[in-house]
Amino acid sequence: MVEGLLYLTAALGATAFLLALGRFIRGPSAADRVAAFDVLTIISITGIVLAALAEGRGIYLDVALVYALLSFLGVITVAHYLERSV
Amino acid sequence: MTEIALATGFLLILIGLYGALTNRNLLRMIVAFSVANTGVNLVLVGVGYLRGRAAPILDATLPAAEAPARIIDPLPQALVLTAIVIGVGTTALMLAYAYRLYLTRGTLDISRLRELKW
Amino acid sequence: MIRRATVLLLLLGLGGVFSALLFGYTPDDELNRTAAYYAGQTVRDTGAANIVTAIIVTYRGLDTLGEVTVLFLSAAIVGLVLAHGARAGGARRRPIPPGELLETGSRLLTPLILLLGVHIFVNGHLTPGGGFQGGAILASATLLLLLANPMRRFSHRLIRLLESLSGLLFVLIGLLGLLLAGGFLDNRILPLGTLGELTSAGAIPLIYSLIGLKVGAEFSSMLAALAETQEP
Amino acid sequence: MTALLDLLGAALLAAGSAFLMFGALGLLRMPDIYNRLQAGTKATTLGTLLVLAGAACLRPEWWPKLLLIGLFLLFTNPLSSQVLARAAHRTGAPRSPLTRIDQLEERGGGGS
Amino acid sequence: MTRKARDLAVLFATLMLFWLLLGGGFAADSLLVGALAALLIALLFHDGLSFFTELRPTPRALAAGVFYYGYFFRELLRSNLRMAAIVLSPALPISPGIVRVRTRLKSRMGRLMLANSITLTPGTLTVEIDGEWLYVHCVTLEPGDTEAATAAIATGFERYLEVMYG
Amino acid sequence: MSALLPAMGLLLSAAMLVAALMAVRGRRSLPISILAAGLVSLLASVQFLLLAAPDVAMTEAAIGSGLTTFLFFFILARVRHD
Repeated sequence: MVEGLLYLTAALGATAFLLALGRFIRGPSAADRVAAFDVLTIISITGIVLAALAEGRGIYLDVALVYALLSFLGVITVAHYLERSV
Repeated sequence: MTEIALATGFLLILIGLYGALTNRNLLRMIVAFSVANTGVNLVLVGVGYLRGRAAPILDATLPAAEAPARIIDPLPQALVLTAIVIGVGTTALMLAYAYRLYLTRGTLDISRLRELKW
Repeated sequence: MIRRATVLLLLLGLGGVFSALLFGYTPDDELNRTAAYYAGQTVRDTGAANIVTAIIVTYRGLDTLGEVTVLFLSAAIVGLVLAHGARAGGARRRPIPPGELLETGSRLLTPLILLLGVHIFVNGHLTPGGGFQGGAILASATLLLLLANPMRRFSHRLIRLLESLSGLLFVLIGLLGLLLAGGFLDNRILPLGTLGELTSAGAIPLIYSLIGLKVGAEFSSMLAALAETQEP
Repeated sequence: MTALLDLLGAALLAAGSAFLMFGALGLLRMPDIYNRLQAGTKATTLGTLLVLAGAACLRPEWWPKLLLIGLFLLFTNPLSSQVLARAAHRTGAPRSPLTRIDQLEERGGGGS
Repeated sequence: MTRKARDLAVLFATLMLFWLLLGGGFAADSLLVGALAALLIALLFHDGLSFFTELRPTPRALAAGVFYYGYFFRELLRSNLRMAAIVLSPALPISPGIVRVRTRLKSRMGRLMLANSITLTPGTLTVEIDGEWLYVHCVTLEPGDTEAATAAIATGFERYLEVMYG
Repeated sequence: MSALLPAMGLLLSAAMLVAALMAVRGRRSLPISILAAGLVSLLASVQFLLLAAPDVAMTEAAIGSGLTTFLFFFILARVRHD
């Protein structure tokens, strides 16, 4: 039961990943791509948590923390760039 | 896993080199280089991976006595860590030079820079 | 056209080599001799739980010194190139106000990001991470401050002081290792402690913290130099 | 007891990634950048929080770090989408033809 | 205690809490290193804010904080269910628009929290904040009287945040 | 759980290749190239984690994906009128 639910989680996460990747590829503007980039980063955090559960190592969570930071800073950087490119 | 990583890494190197050699815009070339750089790192880490083994960090679940039988090769990881840091240094240098070139020549198109033609 | 054909031919050749490597690759079941040495001896030699850290700071410490030097050089050259390349005069655009939300948010988050960076390099011998990652996160805090207020200026003297001081201490600890223990950058100048505690692994946390501060200062100075060049 | 907690954790994980999926679907289907950000931010925040809660149920000893990631996301995620929406509005990102009213436009452009 | 010293102490305490959550534990050495780092950072960023900086130290504010989070999570869940319903329906029933909403909050933290909460709750996203006006993007804007409808966006959270931060 | 990680690895690999192609194709605008390169780096970082190298994963996330992308955008803002 638990195992099955974990597989379901992975499958749903993979679907989410592909959908967000679709938005990243289709665009059309850079802002849309950044939004997709943000969502992809957040989905990757879920991936990291799943990997940590599968391997049973809590130390992987440090990397997830860095990811949360990264998604924020990346979006802010690109927004800053976009605002000045009018 | 190793095979996946190796194949992806090799393909990334090829894609990156293709981009670096066929694009004319300097910034695009640098982007392509950074893609190739990622590919090389992926290949190196992939070579160090052993199936069914854990990360080389000891904790409560991985006591020191069991380490040789249970961890993967730590050496490529240390190497790649260094490579990534140096990679960002070289990228920053390339970018600074590209900016300087843009200021003096007013262009980033390498086909318009005679001295660099090959 | 000829150029493109040459490129494709070159890539095709390279692809051949790569596929030969890929299909000829047989995964090992055992660690090779070097890796087995590191896996078996690290705890006895250095007391560090993170073997990658032990390799970087102690076994290959001299390489890391070189790496930090290369990074320092590249930061210095970036600063130099940009300082001389700064556009003289020119109509400066009206600075766009950064927005209240981002400003408040950056004031809220910067201390936390800095503390995260410190945590990452202080615990480099126990958890993933270390000086380079922690330094990059410190620089990210600088970046956040710069983005929230592009007009902000950082004290170059403070950054340079931090950088040279940590570099100097790093070399000094290395020399102490030569005097008191087995060799340059030997970490056994301090007691090894028990595995898994913060104050263990001899001088490794100290050295990695210094590396972290130095790398953070280097990246920060790089970003500050970039931010000070005028936008067109 | 532990079995029940495990089941709860796994259910939370699945629910969280279902929300992630809805968010990504919204990101793909919505007509303009603002609506995409709406779908993206809300669903990914709740989805990730649920995933973290689920992981905390499966592995209770990890809770401090999971809580930290959750708190961090709770602050950064809406902030980043606000900043991005503002930048998009300033650069005049196209709005969907369905848009009924834009009082920010009426106020007149950028500077505050 | 002056206001500045109080802010510094609050920031330091928040950073220590953060350090403990990061996994330092209560070992003496880790606490010492954490305190040193937190003190340095707090001194270096004296204009740094913390979640608790402008929080009023009264029991009523604390109670409001607890209620605020309860309300917030309920709204977050509701907004997600609504968003899921919109996304899953084939017709995509949206009628978006950007409207402005007045806020009474003055403190910086309160305004940040309000904007964040609005972003995370049903069908709304803060785009710009300018003085006392918030500009909010709504996914489904009801036809008719926008002024009355939009006033409800902020008041739900303001009720608590006003008590917490003022 | 054993099939989970390789499956994730395959998915990541495919996404990385797509993003890499986006990064080097000349027809898209430069910010999009840079973002795509950032995505390659980001996904590589998750891939490193799956290859049991958390140290490298963190370095790649913080330095390779983070700082490099920021540097690119900084320079891009200065050479924009090309």
